[in-house]
Amino acid sequence: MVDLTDGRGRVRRRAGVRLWLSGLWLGLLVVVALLAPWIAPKDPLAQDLFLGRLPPFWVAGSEPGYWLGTDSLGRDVLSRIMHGARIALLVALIAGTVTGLLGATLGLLAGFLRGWVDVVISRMIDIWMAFPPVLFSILLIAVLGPGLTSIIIAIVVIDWTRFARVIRAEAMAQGAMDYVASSRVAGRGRLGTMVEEILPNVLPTIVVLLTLEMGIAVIVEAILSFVNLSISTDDPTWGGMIAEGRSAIHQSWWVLVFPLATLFLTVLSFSQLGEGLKDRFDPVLR
Amino acid sequence: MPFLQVSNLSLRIIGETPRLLRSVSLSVGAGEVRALVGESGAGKSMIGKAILGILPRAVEVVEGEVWLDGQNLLAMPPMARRRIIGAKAALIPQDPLTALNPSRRIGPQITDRLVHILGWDRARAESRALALLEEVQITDPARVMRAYPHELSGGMRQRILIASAFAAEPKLIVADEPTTALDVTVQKQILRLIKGMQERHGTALLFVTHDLGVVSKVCQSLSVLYAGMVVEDAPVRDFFAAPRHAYSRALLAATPKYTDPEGSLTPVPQTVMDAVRAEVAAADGVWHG
Amino acid sequence: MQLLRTFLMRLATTAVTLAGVAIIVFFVIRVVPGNPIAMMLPPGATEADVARLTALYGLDKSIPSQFLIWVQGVLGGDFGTSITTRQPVLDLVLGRLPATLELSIMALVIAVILGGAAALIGTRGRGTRREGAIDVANGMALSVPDFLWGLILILLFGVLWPVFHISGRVTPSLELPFTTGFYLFESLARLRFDLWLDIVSHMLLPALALCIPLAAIIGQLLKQSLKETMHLDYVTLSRTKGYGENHVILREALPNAVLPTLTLVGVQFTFLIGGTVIIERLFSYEGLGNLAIDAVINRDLPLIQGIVLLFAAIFTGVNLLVDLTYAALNPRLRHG
Amino acid sequence: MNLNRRSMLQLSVATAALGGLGLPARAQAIEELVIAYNVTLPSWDPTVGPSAVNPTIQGLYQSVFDQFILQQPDLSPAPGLLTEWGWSDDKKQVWMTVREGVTWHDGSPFTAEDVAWSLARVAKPETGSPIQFVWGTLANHRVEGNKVIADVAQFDPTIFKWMYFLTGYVLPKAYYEKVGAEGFEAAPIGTGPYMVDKFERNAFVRLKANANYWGGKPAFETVTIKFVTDAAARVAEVESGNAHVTLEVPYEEFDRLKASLSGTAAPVSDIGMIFLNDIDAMKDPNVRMAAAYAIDKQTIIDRLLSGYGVKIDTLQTPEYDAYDASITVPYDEAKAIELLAASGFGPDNPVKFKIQTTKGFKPKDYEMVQAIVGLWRKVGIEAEIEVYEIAKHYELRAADQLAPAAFYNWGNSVGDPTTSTGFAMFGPSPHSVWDGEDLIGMIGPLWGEADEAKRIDGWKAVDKYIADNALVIPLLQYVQPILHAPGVKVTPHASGALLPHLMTRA
Repeated sequence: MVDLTDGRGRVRRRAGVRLWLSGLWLGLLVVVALLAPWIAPKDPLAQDLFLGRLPPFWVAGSEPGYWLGTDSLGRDVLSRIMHGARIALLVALIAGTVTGLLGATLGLLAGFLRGWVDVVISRMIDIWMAFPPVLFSILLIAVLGPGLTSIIIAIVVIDWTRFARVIRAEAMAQGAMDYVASSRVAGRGRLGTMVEEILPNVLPTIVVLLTLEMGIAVIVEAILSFVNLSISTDDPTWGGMIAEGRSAIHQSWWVLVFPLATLFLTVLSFSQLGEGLKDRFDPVLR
Repeated sequence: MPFLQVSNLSLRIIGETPRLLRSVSLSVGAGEVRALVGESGAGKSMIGKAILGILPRAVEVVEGEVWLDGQNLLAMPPMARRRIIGAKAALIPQDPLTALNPSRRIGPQITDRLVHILGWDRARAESRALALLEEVQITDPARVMRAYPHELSGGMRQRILIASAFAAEPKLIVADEPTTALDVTVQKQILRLIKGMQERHGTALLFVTHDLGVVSKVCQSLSVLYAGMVVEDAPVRDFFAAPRHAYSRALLAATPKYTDPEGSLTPVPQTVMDAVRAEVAAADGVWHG
Repeated sequence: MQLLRTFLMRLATTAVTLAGVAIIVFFVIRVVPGNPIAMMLPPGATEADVARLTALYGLDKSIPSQFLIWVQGVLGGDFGTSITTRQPVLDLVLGRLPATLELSIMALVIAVILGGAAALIGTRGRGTRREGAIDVANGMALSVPDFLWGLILILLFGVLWPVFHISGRVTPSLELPFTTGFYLFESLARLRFDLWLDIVSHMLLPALALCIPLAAIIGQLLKQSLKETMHLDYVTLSRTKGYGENHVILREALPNAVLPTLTLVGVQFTFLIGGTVIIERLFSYEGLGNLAIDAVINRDLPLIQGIVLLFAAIFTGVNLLVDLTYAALNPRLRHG
Repeated sequence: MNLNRRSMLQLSVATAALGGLGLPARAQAIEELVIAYNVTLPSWDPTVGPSAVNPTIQGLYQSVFDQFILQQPDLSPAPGLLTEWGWSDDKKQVWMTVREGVTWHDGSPFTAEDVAWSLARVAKPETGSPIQFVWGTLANHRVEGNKVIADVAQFDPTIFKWMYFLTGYVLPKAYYEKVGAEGFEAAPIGTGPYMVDKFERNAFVRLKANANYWGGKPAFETVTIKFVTDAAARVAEVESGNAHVTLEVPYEEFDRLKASLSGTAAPVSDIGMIFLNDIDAMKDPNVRMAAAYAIDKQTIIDRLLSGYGVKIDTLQTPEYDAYDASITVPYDEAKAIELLAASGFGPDNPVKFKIQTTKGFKPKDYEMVQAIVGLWRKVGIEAEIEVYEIAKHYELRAADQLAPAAFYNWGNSVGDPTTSTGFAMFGPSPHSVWDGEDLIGMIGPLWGEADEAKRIDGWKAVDKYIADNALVIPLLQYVQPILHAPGVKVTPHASGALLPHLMTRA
């Protein structure tokens, strides 16, 4: 039977383009991050107070070699963005993965085992959801002290509910299916059933959430940088650059605009990748 | 010209070659009850939809005309077409369970058209609705007017939909398999109700169905649709006496006698199907089967 | 009856949630390094001065007994005294609450308008390029959080084309006749449209930044459920009644499509309120969020506790409200 | 379609009207002065709580309240509510003569009772004054005619300097006792040049001129001070004409706008410095001295602060009593490398330690530290930056747990060496992280030194010793940028307080 409801073919084609574009950008970012020490035109830490606030190459007053200009300390914006990608991706990868592992595990346990485990975990999710997340993260960083590890811990502590909520619901739905019952009838233990029957079925959801979470992690780092709580060495971070750029926006817009654009594209890409994957895994969803 | 005249109507899914309807023509005169018969998927619902201007978005009219009360609907701007259809025609839908808006009370769903399209005042519309509900044999119509659809049974809802279709005294009603979704016991009552209403109000009726038994009871003439084409157009009496087209004959043979509702189904023989297919392919040039 | 029981159950879980929040925040912030007392010591103070002030603020007692004292106070409506401002926490927090509520509500209203419009336009033009454009816009809006939108809006309307205020809540030189903290509403109620415009031009950018993701969610969800609804028989039937497509969408499809959107919007609205923390900072908007960040920076423990608890109360309250609205709007639940 | 276009047009007109609203005409004579202030006012009581010791807020307090003694824009004291003051010859008593004919904002007369009560109030520990340790050195305050006499419980040579420093305000005895602390907070009155007309917490305070001010009625009848904590927003306020005066804007913005507006940039009594904690690498004098020599203060000031700053080599600024221009620590990269080499360090084998800094607390604090770390890297010092908030700095400093190097700023608007070098470097003080016994020995006797000249010379010697051994790294004296509309004349106050009553129409 022909589906007459709407032009679905078109939607799916667009999802493909989306997947491609975001994948391309993230791939580029990974390559840049990996090769940053070799391909960055300058040392991201090298300062030259006499070359401060150089504009990007097409603006009068620029210096050759400093493609996107320099910040107030005379550091090369392009090189800092490139090296910043390393920290951004590192935070995204580690924080995303750990958050995913913790959240998905708790969600699976709650959704499949039910009973008191579910009650405890669900209540915890409720409590967590009642915290304003930005305030919570700022509080946590205040407790832990600034730094990469603290940011990752804060993201994990705050965002595990994102996974737990969804996976719990999915695990519950899967647990009600016949194949799970038959697996149990076949004599497999509860945990065994969970890992071998439920997990593979919720895995696509986990992957999608993971992608989205990575985008969130990048943003959280930027927000914490903005309230002066992020990584505090002079290592380049996008959030730190944005915070500096925001305060000198009238003198050197490029210090804000380029990292902001990079951050924007990266967050957009992670999210579009997640949405695209969701379509791929589950075409009925759309 | 008859009240409704469909001429050479061809439909297709946008972007695809095979047609859903191929040069379909049929007419319904004032007060006439015409059946539109065919297997599911033959495109008979599409005709009803095309007449009422509710084709799915993915379907387009390739050619043809639909004349209602002397006006060519397809040549009109959409809004004007809707107004005319709203004032002169109505639909009795197939599934009473989904055809009422679950979040609105029954009363307004009947009076809507009277108030908004015909410009009646609310009190008059409501008394009209009460009268209609009584006419379709609903007890305690005042309570039903205030009820939500989920509080009522399927049969009740179909009665309401019938009442609603007759509300604005349309000249034509398209009944799209109005009994298919109902219990067998209720089916007969509803059929009787529609027939009675049609006779009292003198409305023309296009009765879309796959059930020849129903046709013989209710209709005066019929059009048989197969693979998007009208293969036979005849008065009911003539059709049952001597169906002309091979498909019609097969269809009639496959239909349990209306006198014998429990009768077994005889499938349409394969050879007949092949013959029909060849005929259709010749007409269209290409057969995508 | 059913409704009442559900309501009471929800009330009980809400209480448990709030208690959990209270416990967590109390103990977490007492691990925070940084001493509010040390901050108020001028040059020349001695250890004895530190001890004296610490005792004055009750910070010399053990943490559990501090907690008991605090809980007793909270139950009696006393949230303690802010260390930095020496004002009762409750006064401070309630003083700022209207600003944040107004901002959130304005953002919600804009989100409903923008998202609703996007959904309606997308539904009207479904399958066409217009729907595609709306999908792309929604996707972008949804992918990027309020913080980045805020920065972009500042860049656009604060620097490139400076038409709106990018800081504060109202131009302070204006004479404010207000008796409540709800400037936006009160200026309307008093028919002071000059003030209202000024307030709106301060609030517009932060509200916009806050509402963009929510507007996208509303747009997407509502469009999806509208499109699903548009295929339903009763909608098709209503088309034959002679109405225009707009009427069909608004009157027949919308009421039924709104319900599934509503539950999600409730949760998303709490996210929006949570987003005020950083957005208020970004736009120097003097609401709860800004107060909260200052409180953390100054280690104003009683104030942090009060604010977090209030936020938690708002979040759970909104969710409760949404559930009740859902029940009230859904005729099946109402009578079932 | 037509309809849509028209409604779109209307919408954009409305939007334009909305946007245009906030821009009052700039050219008109200023009726009501609007100041965009960089901090909010948490509390109206200028004598207790953390806001009492926040230097930036003093400008607000001094508009409404008077200090015991007036401090002039160059930091020197002048007769204020007290017209004369001094010690008895045996230094066992202090005496103060109270100005007559002054009234409080509510019209009641100001008397010596108010002064005695104000002094006694903050001397009591239970009041919660953070400066109780100073005010507590006076006891038995009593009134004799228009004089106030108090006994000296413990001699403090700076006691009268505190009377124009933090918490040195006179409050109305009768009124305060009548309305209590909360009532005072709600409706504060003082003897100052302005009266509180309307106070919207965290938003603004509107002041009305005090026509009966003893120092003469201020030029502007109404002054609105709005609290705008965000620097960029303050710039926007004054640029758009929404505010007439603002302060503490980024120096680049100051330079950009001082052409179209007017600008004043004068040094204030606030310095940037790096605390050195005598732990780890900092025990090595070579490392400390190399760290000091490797910093090119002038270039940092020129490039990062657009030249707005005054290089200093001791904790005294030129305005302070114990300033000694002969003590210098020049920028000398070669010498730094040489000193480090003597301890076995170099660019390939750098000495490593941590440096803490605030970020965004003072102008370019974080950037300056980044620049310093860059300069250090060149000579063989690998410093890791850790950002902390000011609250954490205080705690760490009080607990003597600062990192080996920690950037901080130090305000001292009385200009006395005890409140700069004294508290910052004297081991037993909770503010000092330098615990060297030799320094304790040098500073100890100076606390109670009654001979003023000898006392100042003693402090100069201390500063010389500190500079020679690099026990702390003084960096610069801040310059306070004030932007204002051309129609206003602003007199900067070296304490950093922005005082509306010193503003006049140009």
